[in-house]
Amino acid sequence: MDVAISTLLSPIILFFALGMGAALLRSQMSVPEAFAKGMALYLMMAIGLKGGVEMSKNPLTMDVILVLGAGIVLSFLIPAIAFACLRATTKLDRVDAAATAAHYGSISIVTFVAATEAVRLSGLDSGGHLVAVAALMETPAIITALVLAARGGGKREKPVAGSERGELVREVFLNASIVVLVGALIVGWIAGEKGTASVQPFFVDLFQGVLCLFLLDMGLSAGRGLRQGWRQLSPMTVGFGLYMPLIAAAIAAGFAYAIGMPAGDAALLITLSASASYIAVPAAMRLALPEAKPSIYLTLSLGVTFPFNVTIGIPIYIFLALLITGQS
Amino acid sequence: MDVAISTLLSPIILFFALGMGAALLRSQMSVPEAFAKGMALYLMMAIGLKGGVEMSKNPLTMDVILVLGAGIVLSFLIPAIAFACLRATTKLDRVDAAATAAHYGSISIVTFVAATEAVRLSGLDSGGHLVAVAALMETPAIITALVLAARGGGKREKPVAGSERGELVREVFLNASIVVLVGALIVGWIAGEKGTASVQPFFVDLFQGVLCLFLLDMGLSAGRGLRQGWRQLSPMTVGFGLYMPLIAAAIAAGFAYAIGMPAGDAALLITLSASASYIAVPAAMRLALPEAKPSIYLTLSLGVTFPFNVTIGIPIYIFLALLITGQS
Amino acid sequence: MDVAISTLLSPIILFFALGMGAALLRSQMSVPEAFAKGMALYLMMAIGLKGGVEMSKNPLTMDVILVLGAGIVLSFLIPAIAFACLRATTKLDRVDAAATAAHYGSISIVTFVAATEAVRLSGLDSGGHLVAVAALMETPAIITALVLAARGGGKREKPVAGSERGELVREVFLNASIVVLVGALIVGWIAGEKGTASVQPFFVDLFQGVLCLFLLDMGLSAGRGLRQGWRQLSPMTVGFGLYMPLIAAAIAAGFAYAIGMPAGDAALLITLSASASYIAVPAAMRLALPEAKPSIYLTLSLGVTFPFNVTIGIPIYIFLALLITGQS
Amino acid sequence: MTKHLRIELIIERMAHKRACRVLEAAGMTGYTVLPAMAGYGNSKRWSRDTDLSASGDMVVIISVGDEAKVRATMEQIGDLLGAHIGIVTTTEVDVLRPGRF
Amino acid sequence: MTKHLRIELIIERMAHKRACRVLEAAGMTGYTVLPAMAGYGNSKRWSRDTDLSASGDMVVIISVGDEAKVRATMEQIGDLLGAHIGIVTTTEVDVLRPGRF
Amino acid sequence: MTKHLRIELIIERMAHKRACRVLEAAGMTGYTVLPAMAGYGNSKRWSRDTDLSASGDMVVIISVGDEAKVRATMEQIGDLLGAHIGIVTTTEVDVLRPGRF
Ligand SMILES: Nc1ncnc2c1ncn2[C@@H]1O[C@H](COP(=O)(O)O)[C@@H](O)[C@H]1O
Ligand SMILES: Nc1ncnc2c1ncn2[C@@H]1O[C@H](COP(=O)(O)O)[C@@H](O)[C@H]1O
Ligand SMILES: Nc1ncnc2c1ncn2[C@@H]1O[C@H](COP(=O)(O)O)[C@@H](O)[C@H]1O
Ligand code: NA
Ligand code: NA
Ligand code: NA
Repeated sequence: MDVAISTLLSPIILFFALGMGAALLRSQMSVPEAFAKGMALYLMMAIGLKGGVEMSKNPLTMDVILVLGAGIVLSFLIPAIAFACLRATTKLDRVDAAATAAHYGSISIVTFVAATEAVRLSGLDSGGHLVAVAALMETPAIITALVLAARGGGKREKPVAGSERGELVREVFLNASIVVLVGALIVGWIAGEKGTASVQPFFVDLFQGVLCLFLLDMGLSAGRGLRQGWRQLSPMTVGFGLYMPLIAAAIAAGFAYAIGMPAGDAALLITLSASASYIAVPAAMRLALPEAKPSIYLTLSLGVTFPFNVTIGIPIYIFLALLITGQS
Repeated sequence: MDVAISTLLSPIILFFALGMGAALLRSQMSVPEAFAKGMALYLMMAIGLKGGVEMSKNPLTMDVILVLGAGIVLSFLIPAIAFACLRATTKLDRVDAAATAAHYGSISIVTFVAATEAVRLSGLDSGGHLVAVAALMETPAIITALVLAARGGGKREKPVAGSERGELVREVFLNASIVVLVGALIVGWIAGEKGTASVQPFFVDLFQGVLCLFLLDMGLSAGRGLRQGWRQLSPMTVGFGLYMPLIAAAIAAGFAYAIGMPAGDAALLITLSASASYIAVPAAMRLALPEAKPSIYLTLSLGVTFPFNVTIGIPIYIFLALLITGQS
Repeated sequence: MDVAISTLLSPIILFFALGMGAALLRSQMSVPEAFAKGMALYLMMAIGLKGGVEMSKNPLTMDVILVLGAGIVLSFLIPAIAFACLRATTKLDRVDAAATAAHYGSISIVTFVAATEAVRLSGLDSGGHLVAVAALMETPAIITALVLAARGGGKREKPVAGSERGELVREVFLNASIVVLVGALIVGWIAGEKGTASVQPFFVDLFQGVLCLFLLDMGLSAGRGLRQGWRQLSPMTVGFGLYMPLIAAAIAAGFAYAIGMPAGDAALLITLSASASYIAVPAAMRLALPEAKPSIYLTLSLGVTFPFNVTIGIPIYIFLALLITGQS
Repeated sequence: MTKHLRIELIIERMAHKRACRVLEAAGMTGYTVLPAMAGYGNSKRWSRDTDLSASGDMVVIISVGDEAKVRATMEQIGDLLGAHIGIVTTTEVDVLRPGRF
Repeated sequence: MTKHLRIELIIERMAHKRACRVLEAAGMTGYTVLPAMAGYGNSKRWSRDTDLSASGDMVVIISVGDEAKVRATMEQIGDLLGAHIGIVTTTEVDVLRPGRF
Repeated sequence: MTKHLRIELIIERMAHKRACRVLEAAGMTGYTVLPAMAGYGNSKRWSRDTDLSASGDMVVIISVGDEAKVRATMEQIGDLLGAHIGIVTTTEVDVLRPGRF
């Protein structure tokens, strides 16, 4: 409870609320795109580096590999469940449902960061390899979604004009967030605590502050998306944006229990599963499933699920993690 | 005197001079717009947060509310005086005079920051609520200017094609600087010193350095504006850019004396009154008074008044504040 | 040896390798141009300030002036040698050879920074005036190149339509990097250690971290340049990109020996001579020698010589400096 | 066959939303706004990186439609350009899938 | 004298490389891509600074060529626009140094 | 009625000030410069986010004027394009308030 409140009143969440409020009041303010992208890059480098340094302190154990595997399986699996839910409860067609499902199988790195912070505040520890899990969970969901979309006979006979072999792979598996997360993780691993000491003031000390500025922008994006897109969302679709994270969290909790993860790590795996992508996957969907409607999947993931997760969701996921590890 | 010199030789002013010099020598260097806007956002968040944290330390007193009120009255009042001066001493037509007057009623946040620093160096204290005063003083001047412009029969019969009810209000009262200043102030107020400790390295430690980079860009803008626009300014108009801050300062000093403000706060209120806007108001004028000429009001405010204030003005305003509080 | 390895495994070089790898794998990631330019500005301000503060600690001696002179002579001289090598060993025509030669006479500020760090790690000292040398060495090479290109009768009868007297001078001698380097040097000199204390967290503490992000971008640029441009480079041209730095280094070592420079300073002068420009000179060449092919000079300087210098070159240059000062 | 025209409207950045509303109100089915980086007119120059307030910036709005709709729209744009700085041209163009406009 | 046409293709930013490949494959000798900052169509608006994923952004691709080549290219662009959002126009233009295209 | 033409000049970013001076000297009353983000020609590609020196970037300059002035201007642009990379087209357009040009 305490964690929930101190999370809600942290500058990060307050700035997100500020951005969202400004957008809903139709303020014209905006964060320049180039600046926001630069901050996103910074945040991913910082997360990767930190994870890598953590990992360099301990040898790679079987436990770690199990968790990496669990992440991949979850990212493949969750979209199938999301797809089934969407088809059963909403009127979205096959392609829209598949595209939306892909977002929920993938992850939100900002939600992950917020959860890391909340986990720390709860007095729990978490391992650096969860960053690697985050990177691994970004893309398998896209493959599941493509298969689901194609099964309905919707498979294109010939590829879109101008598309190129390997184009989607490059776009999806070599997108900025994966390259930077994994790359920085490796850099941190190689350089270790001593080697990265000189960059600590930039990548560690500033992290929380940059996150505030970034979340102000995310609030603006979420608020504007919601204001423009909510008409396209039926109540059932909005409902999906709220219960799907909980379903994904429950499944992930099962995995975490099965592997016997410590509470902090479990909370993060659960959060990753419950979070939905709003940067990498929407971009990939424009190439892979151009017929799907961005106004649906983006509004849902950024306007509904993201705010839900960073406010109410994370405390629930931590609670879940404590439950399965018998600490609550 | 000492303050004046250490102000003039601070890196901030030196970088401003560097930018101005480069522009006057016609160097092609420039700070990318997106980067400059990002820095502006950062500066306003940092100022707002700091003010909010300061305010969270003391209860809201009647004194504070009086100062807020004085700020609003000054912002309404000063443009009327500026307008009268312009009409009496220059050949500017009604619309140009009104638009220019609006700039002098509003404020420059960078001048405010420079003054805060100088006040601190003078060994004086200032309250966080002056940030709120700054935010409140941004816009009333625009209303006065619109009334002044309209009185001359220049009132448009029907609104400009495509304009929308509430458009100006959104643009003016919900512009980025007000939303971010007030928003960050509230965040700082709620989160308090303890809650904002984690963002201190970003928002406090870096502040002076970012300000240097920003002032380099302002120097470039001011220098280029001056080089391109000075031909459009008559000597009497340039004169206005130099004496108007002093008139506004004198009036504000009267208010500060009447309310009985402490010296540090008085110096800041005087500086706010003497400063002129060069971001928010020029943009608002393109919507509200499109017939007015940007080359006049922008050159005057950014090219003449801003450099005057940050070099010679601020020491005078501090001196004034000491005078009315009987400390000099 | 030790220095070589700890240089190669520093986060800076690792992030450069990451960027280069991502580009060669054809990842779509990119650093927004405005953000990269902002970082470049920051880096040059930081370097200039640091150099200025260092210089403010000691009086300007004859030794310093000798080094400044040596830098200028080297920048005039090296392009002539580079031109002769290119004409003798490659099939580049006069204009392409002259344009390429200009790049090798000028300098790379990032290579300079990397060398400063390596020098420090080797336990050597270096003076702040080397920053001034760097600034002075940026442009003389361009003049040599123009003379070389013109001698072949290739001189244009009349200037390019729309060109303006002084245009090239403004573009070349007042380009951003010179203005900011020299300007910040002067600011640092005037303000001194005490005056710049308040900006230290921004300009000193963050430096290494920002450099990482910047080098990630340089790796992307170098990798993409190489991937797209290598077909235009004959093996002999690539060879030039590898041996020319060594020739320039040898000449500079001679100068350093003649003047009797201390080892740290000598290492930096050698590095500056061996480095090649990839920002200021390519831009200047589009104006001064528009017929020259960017795909040759840019690929060579950024894709071949820069990676060579920051990995293998710098340790060699430090070794050379130790050799001529009798310390190795 | 219906003729199609492309409107190209160069207008102040600050006023571009007004222009967009005019286009929407006049029934144009779509438009695209491009940022400009510099310009010249009435012997004054502006450049994007020069002015923090961006109050002198211009944008270019492209809108394609059938002749009747474009003609109707142009009248209303005339109103807008009475108050704001800008210039507008129309060009005859061929379109793919004419039914869409 | 050969007639020359300018293609102006407004298309999703994410798909612009596909469009570029189509233009190259069809034999156009060059093209230039301009970023757009906002737009409207099918009663939806987008704006560049609004969406972190940039998945709704559009670009404008300009390509000039002789009539025969442009006509051939337009057919293949039709294929692309079957899958992606976009509109395309062609305009008759005069060029300097026609031999170059 | 005077005919009006729109010049669209695609030229190297580094040389755009030269082009602007040519336009001003030739008497064009205004122009607007748009940044490009990518392009292709002579089997080489460039992209804005790829090259720190921006030495390969292009811009598009739009300038509208009456026929006589544009014809005169085009000759001088020919000179410029002898030295710099670029292509230029002219299109017949209708303008609002023709007197202004
Ligand atoms: N003839 C023209 N062709 C293209 N753009 C123009 C033209 N005239 C004006 N502009 C643009 O409109 C802006 C304002 O023009 P003006 O009102 O003449 O100062 C200029 O800075 C240009 O960006
Ligand atoms: N008639 C048009 N003229 C110019 N741009 C258009 C037009 N129609 C659509 N667009 C652009 O294409 C995007 C997608 O259009 P739509 O598929 O109609 O939603 C819009 O947001 C505009 O940027
Ligand atoms: N036919 C064309 N249509 C549009 N843009 C072109 C064309 N040809 C060249 N360009 C532009 O001009 C640049 C240089 O062309 P080039 O000199 O052919 O390499 C290209 O990268 C494009 O941006
Ligand atoms: Na997920
Ligand atoms: Na004021
Ligand atoms: Na060199």
